[in-house]
Amino acid sequence: MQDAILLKIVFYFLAAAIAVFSVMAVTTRRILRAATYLLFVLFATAGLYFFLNYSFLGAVQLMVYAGGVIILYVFSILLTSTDKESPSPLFSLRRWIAMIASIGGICLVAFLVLTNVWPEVHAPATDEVNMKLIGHTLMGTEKGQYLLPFELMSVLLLACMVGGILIARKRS
Amino acid sequence: MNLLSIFVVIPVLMLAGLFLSRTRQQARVISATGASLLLVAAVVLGVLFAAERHAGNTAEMLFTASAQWFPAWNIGYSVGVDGISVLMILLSAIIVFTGIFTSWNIDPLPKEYFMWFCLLSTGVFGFFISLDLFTMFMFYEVALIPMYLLIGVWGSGKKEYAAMKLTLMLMAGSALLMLGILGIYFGSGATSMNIMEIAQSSIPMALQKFFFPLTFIGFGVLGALFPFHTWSPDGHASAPTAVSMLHAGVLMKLGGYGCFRVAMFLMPEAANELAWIFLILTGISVVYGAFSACVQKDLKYINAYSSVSHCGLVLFALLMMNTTAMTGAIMQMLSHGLMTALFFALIGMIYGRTHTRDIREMGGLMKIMPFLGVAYVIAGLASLGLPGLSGFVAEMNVFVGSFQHSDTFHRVLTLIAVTSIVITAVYILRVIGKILYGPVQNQAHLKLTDAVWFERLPVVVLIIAIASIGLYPGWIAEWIHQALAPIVESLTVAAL
Amino acid sequence: MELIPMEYYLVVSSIMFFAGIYGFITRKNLIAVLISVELVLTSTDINFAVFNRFLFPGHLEGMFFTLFSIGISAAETAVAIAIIINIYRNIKNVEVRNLKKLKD
Amino acid sequence: MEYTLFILILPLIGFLSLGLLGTRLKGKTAGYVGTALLAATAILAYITAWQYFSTPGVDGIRPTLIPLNWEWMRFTEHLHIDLGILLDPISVMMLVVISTVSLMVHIYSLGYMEGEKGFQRYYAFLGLFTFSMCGLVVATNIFQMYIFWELVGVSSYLLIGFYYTKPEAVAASKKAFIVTRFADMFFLIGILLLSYFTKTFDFGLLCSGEENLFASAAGKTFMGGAVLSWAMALIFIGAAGKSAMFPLHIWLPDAMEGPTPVSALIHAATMVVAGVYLVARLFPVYYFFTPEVLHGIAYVAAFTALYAAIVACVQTDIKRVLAFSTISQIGFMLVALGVSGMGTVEANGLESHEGLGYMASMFHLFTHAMFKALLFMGAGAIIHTVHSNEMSRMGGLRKQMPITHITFLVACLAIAGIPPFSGFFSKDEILTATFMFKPWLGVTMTFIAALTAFYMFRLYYNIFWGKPAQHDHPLHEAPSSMTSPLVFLALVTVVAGFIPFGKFVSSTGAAYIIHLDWKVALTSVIIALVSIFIAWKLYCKGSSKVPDKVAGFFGPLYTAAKHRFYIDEVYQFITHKIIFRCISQPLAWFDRHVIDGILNGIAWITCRGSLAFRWMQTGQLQSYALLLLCGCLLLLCIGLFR
Repeated sequence: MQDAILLKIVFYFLAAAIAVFSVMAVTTRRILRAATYLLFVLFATAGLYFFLNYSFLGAVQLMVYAGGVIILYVFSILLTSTDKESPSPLFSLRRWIAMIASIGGICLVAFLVLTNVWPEVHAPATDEVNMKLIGHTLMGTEKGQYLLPFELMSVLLLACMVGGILIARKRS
Repeated sequence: MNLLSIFVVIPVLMLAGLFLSRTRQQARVISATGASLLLVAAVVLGVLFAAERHAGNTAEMLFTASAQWFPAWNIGYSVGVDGISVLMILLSAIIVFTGIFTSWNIDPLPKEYFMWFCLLSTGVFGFFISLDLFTMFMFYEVALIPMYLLIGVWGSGKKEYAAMKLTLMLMAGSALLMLGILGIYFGSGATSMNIMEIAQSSIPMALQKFFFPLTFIGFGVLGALFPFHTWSPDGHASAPTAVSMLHAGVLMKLGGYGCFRVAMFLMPEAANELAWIFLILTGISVVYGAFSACVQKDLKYINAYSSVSHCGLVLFALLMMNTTAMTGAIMQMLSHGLMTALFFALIGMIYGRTHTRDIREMGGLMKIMPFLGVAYVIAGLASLGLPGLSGFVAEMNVFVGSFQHSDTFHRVLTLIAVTSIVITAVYILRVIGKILYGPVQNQAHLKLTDAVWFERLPVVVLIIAIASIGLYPGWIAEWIHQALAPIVESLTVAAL
Repeated sequence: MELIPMEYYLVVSSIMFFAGIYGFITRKNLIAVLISVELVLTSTDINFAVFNRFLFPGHLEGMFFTLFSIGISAAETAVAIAIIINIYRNIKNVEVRNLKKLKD
Repeated sequence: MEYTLFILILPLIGFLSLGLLGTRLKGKTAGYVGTALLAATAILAYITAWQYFSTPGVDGIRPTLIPLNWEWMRFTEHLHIDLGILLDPISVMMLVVISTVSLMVHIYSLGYMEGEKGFQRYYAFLGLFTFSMCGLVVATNIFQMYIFWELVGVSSYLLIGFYYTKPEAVAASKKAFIVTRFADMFFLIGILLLSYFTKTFDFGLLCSGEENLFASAAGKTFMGGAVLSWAMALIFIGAAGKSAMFPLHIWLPDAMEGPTPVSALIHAATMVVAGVYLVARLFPVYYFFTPEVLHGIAYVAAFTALYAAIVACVQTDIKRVLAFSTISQIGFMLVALGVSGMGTVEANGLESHEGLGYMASMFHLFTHAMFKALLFMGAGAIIHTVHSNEMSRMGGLRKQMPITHITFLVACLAIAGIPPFSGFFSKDEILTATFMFKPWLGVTMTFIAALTAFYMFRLYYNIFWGKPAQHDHPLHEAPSSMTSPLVFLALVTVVAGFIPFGKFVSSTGAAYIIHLDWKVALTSVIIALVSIFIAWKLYCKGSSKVPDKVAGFFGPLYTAAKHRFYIDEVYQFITHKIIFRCISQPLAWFDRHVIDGILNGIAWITCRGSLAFRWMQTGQLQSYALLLLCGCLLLLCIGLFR
């Protein structure tokens, strides 16, 4: 029982962190802060994955996002030295419309989610996914196994690497 | 191959030939050969048609053929001609032929010019031979679009404005038309877009009342129906000579032809019910066009307004819905086609020499270019309805026919239309007096030359055509009577 | 896990999603826009994982989709940042409204 | 008598051959060709006349022959235009008149038009005119007549505008055509009305006096008048246009801008009497069904005759004097028709005297054609020598131009009504007929006859007597090609009065024996002599001050008459100020600015509309995203809460 309360507290903490920091990430003026808030959001997301017993996913999230992507961001922000956005007019029609639409959207989706009747699931497996299983699935060629996408991913990453270098290199 | 498809095939072959041509001379020769072939084919068609009729073939449409090309919507390429279509094809062939010669020295881009011209004639011929609503509409569009480029590129004066205005107005018309055609097709519940088959089934009155005005106005825009006529003065004034000829001579006839072949034939009940509105509009066209022509200063504007008046008479007579008046309408189409082509050809030739179309800047041209002068006088006399030339025959059929109508309203309108013969005389004689007669206005004009062979040829051909209709209208009338019989019958049945 | 209903996760992810969209529409800095896109992507990832866990517990599709998605978004970020740096090099600026200059 | 077709064909051949090949012909060849063809035509016409009149009819009534009739165009079952040839007394008489005068004009023009530019064109037009005029008189139906009526109008237009480089000639030809065209419109409407009720164009049927034919029109009225009366009145307006009746006469004086022989042929002898001929042709219809219209014609014609005679007294251009004289004389003919009745055939096979007016009118038409052509040709000879139309440039010409003088005098005596010249006989019959109808009308007509004598002799004395004007070139008699037609016509004028005209032409076709009414004849002759005497007193010496005093005495009347009572100005006002300024120009403006303006306005609105939506298409991804978001949400809402 204690456990359950604790878990609930953890969940609410993570949820609140995601909500608050994602909003802050898009509303703050300073880009560096936005990147930091994004980092928090990503951490919280990773936490959520752990919470769901997807430890592998959480780890990947932490490594790729928090370790790689955010570093990229920070570097590029520093490189472009645009820490601050240029001030926008206080009243911007677009901003208001976007805000109203977003809030409306949240409400609409929440309404949908909360009122929808989800299919009954009988045996919710709550245990951790076996690491071995993950490895086999990723490397197998059977039905429901993902070797081809995996390889495609690697090609894509290679292409990105080449592309990134090509685009970003100095023109001689 | 079906005899009628030749009329589509020849222009297409001409197009291909022109595409391959390299020099101006080649383009000219190809166009002239093609146009002559078309003319010969049209005459042959006329002779064969007459022979068939003589042999007692009384089918409504002769030389029919059909092939499905879009089965899902029952769209087919079905062709066939009756007396009226044959006459229209003859008219188009003559005008295309003369138009090619009139644009002998077109500049710049002769090859492209002739190509668009051929495309235009493909559309025109295709329209007159097709019996399928959709194919007809398709050819109609094919005839309209090249007009934009022909005016926009080879025109003169405010050509971009004119081209845009003409195309937009006619496109608006064809949008209405498209609606009308779809309405007819779905309203009739027919299983084919063939006009003759649709005519067998009747369209509910409520639908007719909605779609008849759409179709009639759609075609009416091209037929210069008041108040949708204003593309005509600007368009004609800016277009190059041969395009004005083809446009006023043939394309405006597409409007009239469509009005009775599609709108009135397929929706006779609504035609009877709503005729009065359009009668008033066309009556206005007739008088209004004539009065407006009286004060114009540009030769082409005068002729364009005169076309409004004459084409108004075509629609006017069609709406009278009796054989005589409708015969007059068809004759007026032929007659107006020929004489307005002659007018535009002559105006083009005069403009090519004097470089002005303002009647105040010309005078005494008869002395300088007697051939063109005499031809202009003949065209003028045809236009004001001199017996022995085509205009008289047409107008008298219209007036006598319309006046036989038992309704006083129709007869009073006829009387109003009759006044146009005086106003026509006023503006025609005004122009002739100003530009041809009197002392030479501009001494620089004294050095100008008279027409050369490729200018004389179209003029002579047109004059012969005008005179032969005017002198012996009997055979034409007979063809038209036969062709009109089913249409008039369905209209009379609907009136009861 | 039953003590937290699935709907709660979804609500959280939708908040994140719309925050991302809001940012995408309103932010002027290209990097900030990119950050917003990142939010949108992550929120969908969460959804995949959640649906997998709650509705199809025996399967692994959602998880793997999330996995790939993380990979792709990393790649996308790399390329995007390369482009942004390139833009910065050209116009000394990474604001959206200045991008018109690139046409010249 | 099918050969009568050649009366039409020969001049047409002349027109076509000279018109198409004309420029190739050198010198006067074209003239000789035209004249030869016309001579053949004239001979054919004489043969026709001889054959027609020598054939006795049934019971002494002259038959109506239709040797040829082709259906040319069919309108409806009953209505069709036929082209054919109808021979009856008046058409045969007209054929003779036309071919004779035309032949004389052809011969005369050989001299008069010699060396003119467009000589062959002139002869071509003459051929066209002769063809159309002959076609008009032999018309078998009213529509054929309308067709040739228009053709005549056009040939008149072409001939008046023969000197096309002269602006006055161009204006005059235009005026002539438009005014007659205006009248023709009424003619056409009249035909339409008439044919609507009778279902026929055919003269034979129309003039048969058949009651049933007009039954459908019975009782139908329009604006207080019977429809039939309207129809016949409209047809008369057409006739009035051609025959220059007031107020449609304005074109005729101006038409004198054409070559003088043309005036002689078209505007004196033949075309202008087409209106008279038309009324005569439809006389039974007028008489039996619309007598009120017939009387109206008489009054209009009488007024025109008076008006024209007064104006003729003060004109100084000799051709204008003759033109007004023509108008006046046509007035006489129409008055005679208007007051006439339909004769009845009496037991002795002769016609009763009710038909006198009809016969008199035709008789006068015949004699007038001859002496008026003669007058015009004489005037032409004078103008040819003097190079001017103005009376003041003439005077004392009797010495230089003896033949012209004598023939002119003969014609003047004839038109003044002095026996034994032809005009005396025909005019006397007309006066008798008017006295029979209404004595006051008779008195008026006698007064006009006196005016006629006065102005003709004013003309005569001014030209041939009086003080000679100075000329820088020697004056001489016209060449023989011009004088021989003069002599011929003068001879005809002398003897024509003795033709027993009534035996040939009468309202019923039966012979009519002319009796002179001595009372009327004597009065008219005496009055005419008095007028001539006054003219002699006033103008013979040439230097008399009296004319100016008389002019001063009449004051405003004189000025008004000199300006032809300002009718031209009224027309000018109507056409230019009202039709052009108040109808055409506003309409053109309306077209350019209102109708076109609406269209351009629509185009403008479309343009503005697309501009108004242009902000959406910023090219910014973010804006699109916003719109996309809004759109999706909207769709979602619609989907959910429908």
